[in-house]
Amino acid sequence: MNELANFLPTVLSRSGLTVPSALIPVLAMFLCASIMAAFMGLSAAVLVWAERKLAGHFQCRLGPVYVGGKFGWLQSIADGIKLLLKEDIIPDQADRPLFRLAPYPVVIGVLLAFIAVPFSEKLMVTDFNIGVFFILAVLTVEVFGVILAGWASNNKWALLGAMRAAVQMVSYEIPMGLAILPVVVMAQSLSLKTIVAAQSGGALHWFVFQPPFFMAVSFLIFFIAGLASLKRAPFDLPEAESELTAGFHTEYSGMRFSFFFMAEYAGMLLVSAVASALYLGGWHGILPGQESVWWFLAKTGFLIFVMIWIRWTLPRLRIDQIVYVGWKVLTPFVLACVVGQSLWATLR
Amino acid sequence: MGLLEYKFEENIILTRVDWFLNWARKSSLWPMTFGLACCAIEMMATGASRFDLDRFGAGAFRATPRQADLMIVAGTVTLKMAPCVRRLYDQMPEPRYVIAMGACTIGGGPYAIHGYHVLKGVDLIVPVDVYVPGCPPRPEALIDGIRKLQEKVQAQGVLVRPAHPAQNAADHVLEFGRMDAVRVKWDEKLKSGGLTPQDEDARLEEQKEKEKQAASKA
Amino acid sequence: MGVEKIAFYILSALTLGGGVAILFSVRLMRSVVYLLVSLFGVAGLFILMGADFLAALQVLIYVGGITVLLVFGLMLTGPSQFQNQEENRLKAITSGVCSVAIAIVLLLIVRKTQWPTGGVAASETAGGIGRLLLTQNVFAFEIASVLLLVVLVGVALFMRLARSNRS
Amino acid sequence: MNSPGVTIDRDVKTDELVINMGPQHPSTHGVLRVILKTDGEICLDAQPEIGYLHRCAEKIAENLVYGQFVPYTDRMDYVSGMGCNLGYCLAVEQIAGIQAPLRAEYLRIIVTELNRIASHLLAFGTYGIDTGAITPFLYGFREREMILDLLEMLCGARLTYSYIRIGGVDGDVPPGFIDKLREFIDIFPGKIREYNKLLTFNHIFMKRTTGIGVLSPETAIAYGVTGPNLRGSGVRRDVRRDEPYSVYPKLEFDVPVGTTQHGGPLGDAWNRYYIRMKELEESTKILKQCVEQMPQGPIMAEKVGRVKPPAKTEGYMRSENARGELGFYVVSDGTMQPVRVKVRAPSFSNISVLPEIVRGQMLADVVAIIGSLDIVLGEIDR
Amino acid sequence: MSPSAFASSGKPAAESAKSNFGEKIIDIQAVSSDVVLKIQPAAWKEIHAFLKSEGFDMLVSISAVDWIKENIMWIVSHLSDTNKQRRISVKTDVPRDAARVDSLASLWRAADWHERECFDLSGVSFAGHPDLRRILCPDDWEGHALRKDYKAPDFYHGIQNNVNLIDLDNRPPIPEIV
Repeated sequence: MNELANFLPTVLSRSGLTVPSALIPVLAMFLCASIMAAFMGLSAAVLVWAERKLAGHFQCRLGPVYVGGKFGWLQSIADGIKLLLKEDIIPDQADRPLFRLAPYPVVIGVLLAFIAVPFSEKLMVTDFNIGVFFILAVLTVEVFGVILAGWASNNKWALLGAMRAAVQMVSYEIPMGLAILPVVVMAQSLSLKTIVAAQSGGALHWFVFQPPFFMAVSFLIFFIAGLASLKRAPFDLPEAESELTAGFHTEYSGMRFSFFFMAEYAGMLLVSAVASALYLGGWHGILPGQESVWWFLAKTGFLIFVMIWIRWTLPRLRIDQIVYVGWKVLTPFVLACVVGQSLWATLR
Repeated sequence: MGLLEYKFEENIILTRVDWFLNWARKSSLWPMTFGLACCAIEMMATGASRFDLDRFGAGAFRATPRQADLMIVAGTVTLKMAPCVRRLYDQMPEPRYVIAMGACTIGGGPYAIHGYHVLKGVDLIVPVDVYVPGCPPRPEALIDGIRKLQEKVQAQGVLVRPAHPAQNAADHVLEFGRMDAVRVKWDEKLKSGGLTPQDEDARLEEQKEKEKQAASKA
Repeated sequence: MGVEKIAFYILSALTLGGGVAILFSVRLMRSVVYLLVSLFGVAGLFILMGADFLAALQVLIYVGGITVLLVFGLMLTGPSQFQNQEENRLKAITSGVCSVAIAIVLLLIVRKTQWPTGGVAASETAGGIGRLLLTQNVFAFEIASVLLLVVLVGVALFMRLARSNRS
Repeated sequence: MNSPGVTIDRDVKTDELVINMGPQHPSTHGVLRVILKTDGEICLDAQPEIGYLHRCAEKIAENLVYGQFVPYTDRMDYVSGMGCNLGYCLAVEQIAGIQAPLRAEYLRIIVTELNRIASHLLAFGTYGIDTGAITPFLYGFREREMILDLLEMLCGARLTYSYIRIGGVDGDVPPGFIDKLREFIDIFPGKIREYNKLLTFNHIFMKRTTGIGVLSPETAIAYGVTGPNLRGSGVRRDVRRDEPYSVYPKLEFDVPVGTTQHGGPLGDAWNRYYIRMKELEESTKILKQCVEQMPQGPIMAEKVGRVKPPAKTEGYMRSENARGELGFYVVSDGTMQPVRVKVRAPSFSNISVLPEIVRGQMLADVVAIIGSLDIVLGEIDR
Repeated sequence: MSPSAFASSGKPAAESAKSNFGEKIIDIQAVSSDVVLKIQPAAWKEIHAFLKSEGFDMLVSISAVDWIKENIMWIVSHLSDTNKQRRISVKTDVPRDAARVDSLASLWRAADWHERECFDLSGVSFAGHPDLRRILCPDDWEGHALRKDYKAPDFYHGIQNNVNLIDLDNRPPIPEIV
């Protein structure tokens, strides 16, 4: 963002506009925000399409074909426009203000978190010195929106979905947060930029492959907990279709529903991006010296593919199993990883 | 869209916009996961690998009526089920479409004559856009029905009221006008003390009268 | 009057307004939302002071933990209890007196204390906080963690006892 | 609480929530309505409400001549219509004293067993969906389409066949049918292994389904539960073997029963599901034998004409359909129309056991248990 | 064993019942599929209890047959023995206007639903049934459909139900369903 703020005056002067210098940071902020929002919306659309195509191919069928030419690539655009055009229903018995409010925290939570994601050395909105922590904090806002949605709908299925979301979040927040610690110990920083910079020099310097492989375990735990916090299969209990019809967004239609939908896919992108920045070397290539935003996108894309793959393969867990896995499997393991990695780092 | 609907005169730009909006609507007809009987199995087969409804963008089955555009009434509707079907229809957001799949849904099918508990056609309780006959219809037939519905949606007016209402496949919208009128009438009845057997008798009389008139005309 | 000052006033208004709204809201669920607003205001104030670590902590723990637990409790206790019970007048008077007294005491403390002024430009607060917690304030830190541990063990014990009683 | 695998304590005392599941719900397999009383996630009681698909088939039977009722039997258990055709035709043949020729009997068994496989594949797929895995459903349908193709070659219909008629079958096999059938028999065992890999022995799936909805043999018999659900509880009862009809005495096959060697107790949801997977193999075996043994000859009994059983004759025919013991009770008054056709539908008894086995389970388990009972509403409500 | 052997597999049990109950068992018939015990309606429950103790542990079905000319109804139950593969059937005649026997719900849990269905469709009432209400038709349905003199209603909650009265070209307006 700061680069943008520095860059902006030259662009503006070249195009012949005069803007008071006090407004330039504000303008830069707005620009950044709109770019991020557009990016998020677009990537969500692409991901929805990709998921439908991939699911089709996993299931021996084609997926969308006819909408917009050869590969059905306009499918999610059509879906999005249709959802915008749908009637907006607010149930009679719903808590109207909360019902209206609920989708926004969900979207804002994910959107805010994108601020700290380093796409490449230059291409990031801003480098917080507590970047990782910031993302974790902001993601909790999303879950609050989900809970609010389930509550405000005044629908029993939605309420159950919201309760499940709360339970799930309480169980997975901790392993997810702790799984970051070994990385922080290694990189000596909470800033994502520094963390990625610490992994330069080829694939062997990526944190996943660091001996004694506490990092690999914590990567797995981070990924699993990330799946759970996104409410993706096999952890999709809050919206379990076969149990709760549509879970927390049962009563949402049209536009408001599309917010939840979009947030889910943007969340996938976010968790994959953070995971690849933390453990897979971010913008660093496999060989030393390769640095490009494409590497980052490729790693993120691979992780998203794994998420989709898991979703269309595995059955769903039950709520008590989810809590069990969160508290009794992931938490002890990740604690062991933290302790082990700290000892390793001090003794080395 | 309610604010903008039919508020414009026809011109070239708005017609293109209409075309585009209709294209979006027809390309993303999300059906509701709503199976009643035998036809539901064929509906599932239509969604499965071999026929793959998702090719037309209509494969995202939604479990909740709030997020669905299309209700495929697949199977016999019984009198016990009829209020539920109607409620589901009422819960769907506009624009909504109904496909009556199978003989039972269209007119009672094999159960029409002696089936005391079977609804004689789902169009007695919800307006239907496309009828797909068969017992049960083959998946190809259902796909054809969805293609027909897509044509119908494409011919709809969104911002511009179409020049020839009859062309507007929809009658969909007209259908709603009619339904609202009926609803008002029945609401009044309800408020004034509810439906009585006499009301039903009166309606029956009216019906018979109509038949007589029709017969005499003929 | 810079941007910071405007931001300060907005955030303070959010914090205080949220607090007042909690008091006067009838539905418990809405007061949780107001609480959320208030907490966000506080987090914003922290950011304004350059304590971004603390702000993130505030959001993570209070929004992610405490309010979610509150909501969870609300959901589990059934719809009949979501309305505030009608309180009797004596209770209202006593609680009013108490809160006024607390407010006076707090105000006095604020007046008496010598607050450090001037910019504390901390580039990386997380490291500093960590260092302080493990050197200067290690005793308080450990006491707090022991307290939390006792609570955890106690809850586990309670549940175990209740369970063995039933079976 | 009747499940030894999962015990859930009510730690937090909360309000009871009455939830109405269905008649439109993705996992009630049609229009079943279940009124659930839950405490948070734990189900305290579940009452099935049926009748949302009551299509008056028994009344219709009284107004039609015997042969005309065959298409309605298809629409009862619409997932395995051939089995219903067979049961009804055998019942009428029994009271009218008709004997179908041997080739027809073999053809009947072939189509019934093919249909049983198709039905179990549907059960497998929808059970996957119930537990949250969507892909098995499409895999199941992929092979189901092969069977439907075969049946379509025979009678032109994909779902409601009316292929089996009183006195025989509708038509002889078309050229190429037997080859295609052989091909199917050859590739199908491999596909079963694929299903088992994908779903049956999936760790999450087994954790989800073992130990829930445990149905003891005594309860099962008291409720009249039959078919794979009863065999999952360890009772080796199969009408095809115990009271054989048609050409089953000449065929060799196993009757798989529930097992505890995969970790769960007898009669849990996983066992019920696993019996179906085992039966896929058994049905393939039967098909193989039928193809080898099938003689040449006529496919329709001579002089069936208009069926007119003597007055006041009655017959109760039991047959093993995909869901259990299907009974047709036909009473004649000497005219061309039956005076009563009572259908004893296996799913009707199978679903009545639901309240007994869901008590104390979690909400997600209720769905898994309903799925494991594999009901068809067309047959419950008729 | 051939099918005919199954048909008579309940013979010994039927005979021992006859020797125990005497007058209460009117006849032992052999129909094409089963041995049928024809009994007095009053002995409905005790004979079933006896048969259950004989080993017939599964109640397969309960059905009623309406004979309008004779003005009687048959109530027929089919039992089977899951251990020894035997089957038997019990039948009784009751007058049409007082179709009533004792409930078997205390003997077999399966009887609960079968009897509810029999009540719903044929209008047989079962004394001592824990919860005898309609099961297939809606609760406010009138009449019992499988009676031979049943006439379906023309309207149900404002929905036309008589196919002969529905104008196919001009469908009736859509009513508000209450």
